[in-house]
Amino acid sequence: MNNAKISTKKLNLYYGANHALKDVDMDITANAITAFIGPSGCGKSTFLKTLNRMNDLVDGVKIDGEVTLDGENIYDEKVDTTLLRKKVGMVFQQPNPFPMSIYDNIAYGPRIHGIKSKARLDEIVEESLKGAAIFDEVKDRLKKSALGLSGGQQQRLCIARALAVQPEVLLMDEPTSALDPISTLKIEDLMEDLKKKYTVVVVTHNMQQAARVSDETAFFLVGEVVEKDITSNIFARPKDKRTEDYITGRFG
Amino acid sequence: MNNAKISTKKLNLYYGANHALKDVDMDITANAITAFIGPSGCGKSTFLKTLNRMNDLVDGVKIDGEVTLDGENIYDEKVDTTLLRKKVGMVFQQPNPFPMSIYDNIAYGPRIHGIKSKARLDEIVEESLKGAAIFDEVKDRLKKSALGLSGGQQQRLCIARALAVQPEVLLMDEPTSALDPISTLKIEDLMEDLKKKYTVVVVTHNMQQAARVSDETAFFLVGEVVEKDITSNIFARPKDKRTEDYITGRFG
Amino acid sequence: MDQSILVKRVRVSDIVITAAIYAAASLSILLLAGIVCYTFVKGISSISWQFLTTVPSSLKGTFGIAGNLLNTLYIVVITLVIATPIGVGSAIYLNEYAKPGKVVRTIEFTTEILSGIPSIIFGLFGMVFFGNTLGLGYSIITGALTLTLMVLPLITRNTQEALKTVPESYRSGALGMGAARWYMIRTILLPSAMPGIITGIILAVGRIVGESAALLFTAGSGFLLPKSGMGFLTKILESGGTLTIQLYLCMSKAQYGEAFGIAVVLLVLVLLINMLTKYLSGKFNVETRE
Amino acid sequence: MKMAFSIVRGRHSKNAVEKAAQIIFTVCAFFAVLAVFSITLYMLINGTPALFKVGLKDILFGTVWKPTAKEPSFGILYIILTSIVGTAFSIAIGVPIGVLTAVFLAEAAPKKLAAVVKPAVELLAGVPSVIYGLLGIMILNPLMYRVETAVFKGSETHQFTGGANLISAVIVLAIMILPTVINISESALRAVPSQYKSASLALGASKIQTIFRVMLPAAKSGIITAVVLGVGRAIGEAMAITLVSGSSVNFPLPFHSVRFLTTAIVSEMGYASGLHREVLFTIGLVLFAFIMLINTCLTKLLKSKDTQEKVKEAGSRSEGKSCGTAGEKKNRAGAAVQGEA
Amino acid sequence: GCGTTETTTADNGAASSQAVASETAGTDTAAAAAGSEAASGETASETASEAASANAGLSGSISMAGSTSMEKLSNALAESFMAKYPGVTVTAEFTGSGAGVEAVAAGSVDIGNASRNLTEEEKAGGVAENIVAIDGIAVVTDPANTASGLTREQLSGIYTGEIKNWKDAGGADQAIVVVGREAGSGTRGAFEELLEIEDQCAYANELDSTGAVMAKVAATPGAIGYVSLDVIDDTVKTLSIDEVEPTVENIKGGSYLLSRPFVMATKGEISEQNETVQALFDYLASDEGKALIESVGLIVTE
Ligand SMILES: Nc1ncnc2c1ncn2[C@@H]1O[C@H](COP(=O)(O)OP(=O)(O)OP(=O)(O)O)[C@@H](O)[C@H]1O
Ligand SMILES: Nc1ncnc2c1ncn2[C@@H]1O[C@H](COP(=O)(O)OP(=O)(O)OP(=O)(O)O)[C@@H](O)[C@H]1O
Ligand SMILES: [Mg+2]
Ligand SMILES: [Mg+2]
Ligand SMILES: O=P([O-])([O-])[O-]
Repeated sequence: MNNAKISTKKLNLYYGANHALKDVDMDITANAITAFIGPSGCGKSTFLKTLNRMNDLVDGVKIDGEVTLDGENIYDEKVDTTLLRKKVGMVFQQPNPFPMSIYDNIAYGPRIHGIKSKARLDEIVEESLKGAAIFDEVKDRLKKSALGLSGGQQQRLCIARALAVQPEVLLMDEPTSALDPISTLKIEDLMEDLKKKYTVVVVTHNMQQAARVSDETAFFLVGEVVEKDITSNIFARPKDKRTEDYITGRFG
Repeated sequence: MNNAKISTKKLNLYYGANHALKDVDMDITANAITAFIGPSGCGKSTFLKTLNRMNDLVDGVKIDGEVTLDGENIYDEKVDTTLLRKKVGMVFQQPNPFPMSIYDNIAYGPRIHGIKSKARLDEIVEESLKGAAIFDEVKDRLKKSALGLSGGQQQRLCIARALAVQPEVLLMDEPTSALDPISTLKIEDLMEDLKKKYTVVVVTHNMQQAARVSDETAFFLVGEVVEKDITSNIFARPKDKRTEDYITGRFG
Repeated sequence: MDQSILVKRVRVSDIVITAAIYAAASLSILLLAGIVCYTFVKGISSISWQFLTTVPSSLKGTFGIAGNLLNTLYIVVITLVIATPIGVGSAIYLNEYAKPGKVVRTIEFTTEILSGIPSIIFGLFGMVFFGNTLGLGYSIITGALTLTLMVLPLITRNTQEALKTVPESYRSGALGMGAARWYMIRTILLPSAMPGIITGIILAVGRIVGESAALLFTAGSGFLLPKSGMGFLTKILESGGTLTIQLYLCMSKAQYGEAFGIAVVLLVLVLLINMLTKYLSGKFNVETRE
Repeated sequence: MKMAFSIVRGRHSKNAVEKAAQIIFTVCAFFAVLAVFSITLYMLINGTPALFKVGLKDILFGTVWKPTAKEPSFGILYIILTSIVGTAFSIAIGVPIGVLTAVFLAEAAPKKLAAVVKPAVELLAGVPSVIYGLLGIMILNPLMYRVETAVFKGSETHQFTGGANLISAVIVLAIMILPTVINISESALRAVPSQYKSASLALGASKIQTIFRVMLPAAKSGIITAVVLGVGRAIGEAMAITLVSGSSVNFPLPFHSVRFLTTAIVSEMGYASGLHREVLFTIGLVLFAFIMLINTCLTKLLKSKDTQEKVKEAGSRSEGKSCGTAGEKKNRAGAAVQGEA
Repeated sequence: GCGTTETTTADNGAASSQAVASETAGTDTAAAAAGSEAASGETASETASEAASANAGLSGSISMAGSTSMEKLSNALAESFMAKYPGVTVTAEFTGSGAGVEAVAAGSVDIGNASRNLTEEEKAGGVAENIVAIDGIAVVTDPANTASGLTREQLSGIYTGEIKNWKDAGGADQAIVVVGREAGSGTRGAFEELLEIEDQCAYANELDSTGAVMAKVAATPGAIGYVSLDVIDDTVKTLSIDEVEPTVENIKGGSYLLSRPFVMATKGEISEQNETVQALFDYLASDEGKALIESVGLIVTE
């Protein structure tokens, strides 16, 4: 795979004694959507978080191996994690808006990265909210607290917030698990759009979703990547028995 | 509908000035699974919470109209909400285990309701955990904190906790939105089991799930119940144009 | 792409603020450590068995703080026994029972006022009200009652803050299972909030032990030990100076050796109290969390 | 299917316990109101008579304090100014240092260092303020005297104070409030849900940006508490600074020996009688009024911003997995059901 | 002002001249104090064992409150009195002269200590002024000061702010730090009254106890202060006034200017008090009591 945006080699991660990722080798293709599937607790979120070094924040985490972004090792000592995380944006499993207004939530990232012009910020806020299919619902209360939104609205707000810094890679940890089908569809459409410019990685429990939106799919099991392939292959002709069993609902 | 376990008449609910439920009339059939579907923010959770008076806890809520359980008005002044909530159990959208051991989480409800015998509690804990398809995963660490479980495990724990008080009605607010397909299937199977003895109400965003598990489905839109019918009718021959549009993904 | 992640961007404001943080922290840590060390160096030589176990004698010209130690203990215990339930109860009412509105705002406002009242005012009030009006005179009980008013907001506030950090989902979870409110508070909220409550109590003990202005005019400066078993009971009606009062008196008489000696004892005392409460709250955490 | 119990039938013993609990807590809550009410009442009863006997203007705006002279004069303007200036400066020094130290402990310090420093700070929060006064006399005053002799060398007009001056008092107060400010701010910072931090970092914010733009605003309520308590402690402190400040009534200039409202009461209450004693109660009343004013202003000022954003309470409530829903109207955290909207 | 001054001086004079009658040996105050301290210790224990049977009957408690300068006397008195009468508890609070008199007037304590004469108002309230001892006021400087004595005019000049430098008062070129007591202090009242500089003093430090003045003066080069004679030690240097040294003899002889009475006020005359309180005053008037007063560095009256 020549156009791998992100590659990992022999990536191992330990939470103290808990060996949560085992020798993960993976190439994540640029300008494509990669889906991670697998049963609960298998390490999908953990792997996702190693890609923008969010695991650095967890105490007692030990990481071995290499992760490269555009050929640069992101675990290099010289890495500017700020820049890394601007390039590799993230949407979390639980919606986590800041305790500030909707507007300020979206403008937070751009402001951090030095945008001060009110007009430019207004524009970014509107674009991002539209991108996350929530603009119409909140346009009249941009100055109100984001904590007043429903769970689904909050999650879409968080997606908008991640888009506002215009990342190159977008990591999404079950971004639609709190959304209704309509919003979900919009987000899925959005992902399609995004992959034209960006690289998207999405963790999902919804096999249909993985099949629908992703170009490639990786199947995780107890910290290992059992199989990674083009999505249609994974669902139509899985190479590994365990993948097949999981997809057909035979275990979990 | 003669065997309505719960009925509401002209139920209106206001969060301050926000009219969140409008003239809701609904009969919820005993020993059946009723699903609520509808776009984000349409009042599904709100309606669910009026059924066991969890909305009492929200400031500035005003409720009009009648809700009866077995013919008794649950908003009557004389109602013992403790008993009401024992009978009408609830599983929340976000997993919310208590900061105590797994065992104590499950035993919490039975203890409230006066069960003290260690043997009896052990039995209930095991049964409930098995019922929620999580026993095998946690049986070796019943005395460990429930907060150490993964999201999916936590949600199944919460379901087990709700089952432990042997409710008559079980309200579930998107109980599987944080679960992987395997666990989801188990929970769905479990619902099937439960409806033999209990009345189950489930809010879901997953139309397939509603179609799969429920006997009846109600479609909510901006605080109103647009349509409620036997599930197969709703999905096959919706009477209302809006229902049809929603189900076929034409709006949201 | 355009920027390599391997080149760290320099953000001047970050560097400046980080420097400020480190400077401030080193300054306060050095200051505080310096205070402790200086006090120990100056005071440790005054401490002897006699210093700890006798009362001052002007005939023999000896000095000891046994009476003050006992008085301090009395006042701490009596004050906490009264103030803790009231403070925690008040916080529970404000956070868990009261509907927001005028009443809550009034109570929170007055609690704030109470926490801001200078100890000298408590001293004046205690002297006039408990001492004169209630006729308790200069006595340990007058001091303890006065201090109760003083530490009450500390306990209320800390408990309230602790209760606020307990996630709402715990409440709805428990209430949704049919738990009554007080049962829910007892089994879920209080254990979760216990570290915060204990913090409040630590701060309260600290304030009581360190208080001087409010005690000078209320509990007085007696330094005698009770003469008999009954004396331990009647002692609460007699005047009794805490260690801090004695420290102040020594200091204003320029008996610096004794003053630093008492200061060392006070530091050790506060340290012990802190360690004890840490241990207790740790135990609580283990019981409820694991 | 009707089960054995009707929901209407309550269990009485349990209800009684619940009722009792609620009543007891309500009573507890009103205790503070009662206390403040009676303190206010007593201060008014004891403090107002002198105001009228001496004259409001003569007391509050007079600059001559000669309570025992043949024609006594009870002007406390300088004393009031000293309290204002002294408190303001000690807060201006102590609060930033304290909050930054709290940031250090909560966010920047290595775990092990924090584990040593935190208990030390807690220890110092409990250290009697008199000890700070003791150290002020032993260390600060001689130091200040040296500065004073250097600055005013050859001055004919300056009254030499031997180092007991406003600066010394301000420094003692600033150091004294440090532990309180550090402790409370640190706890407030730690209570900020970690999800805010991860969200901010994931957007590419640096650690410092995260702290100053998300964590500190979310911890605002705790930090206000810290400042209010700090102000209270500084303006209310008496014993620590009586000896350090020189305690003469003078206009509050850095090298003047000054007297605070509190030290005025402490140093003379024991000796005063008659009108003098009543005036000391009036000083108490003024002090009391000050505290009321400062408390009200500080909290009003800082809270009013909050209300607009409706942020703080919901923020401090939600934790870890759950996310807040504050609703449309101002929704007191007290009863908002979260984690499910 | 004049009237009061005369009365006070007259009182003092009378007290001093009476005090001369009782014989006290020793020129050095400290030595005398140490000596008689030991003596009274013996006496107390002897008396306690001798009269144990006679005293066993007396029980109850006595509460005192008031002047801080009388602390040394009160504590010594309480301790030896309790040793003699084991059934009695004597407690003492040191809140200041005014508070002491107020407390005794209100009936909340048995004895109010004041380091000054009672005011006419206080006496009118039915409080009896029982002078138990005479105390001298010494003028002190830091030990390094080169001035050895001051004239009365120089002293007044320093305290009123006319003289700001030691070079104008027979010392080196050094700024004077004027230390004094707070308004209402018995010591300050007596000091200003005797020098006739009431209401004219410009203090750089107004400290609220004798000990604090001692400490400040000892630690501050160029400082001057005034304190009770009984607390003098070698951390400070005492100055002569008009070339008279502040010694017990000079005070008794009336040649030293600065002295004042210690009062133990009661509500009503001593004879109207309960027997425990009467016993205390009897004890003070006894030889044993006089020895005690001298042992703490004070001058016995009558
Ligand atoms: N902060 C942490 N500290 C210790 N262990 C952790 C931590 N986070 C996760 N784990 C453990 O690591 C394993 C992988 O967790 P992870 O959250 O990556 O699973 P997941 O695949 O995302 O599951 P889910 O689908 O439930 O979100 C689990 O066993 C989990 O218990
Ligand atoms: N505690 C509350 N206070 C004020 N308004 C609220 C509160 N909870 C919900 N609302 C409002 O009531 C409406 C209905 O909310 P509800 O949570 O019932 O929707 P929902 O259908 O469950 O949505 P979702 O699918 O996103 O969970 C929304 O507009 C929401 O903003
Ligand atoms: Mg996950
Ligand atoms: Mg909902
Ligand atoms: O303490 P005095 O009243 O004696 O100055």
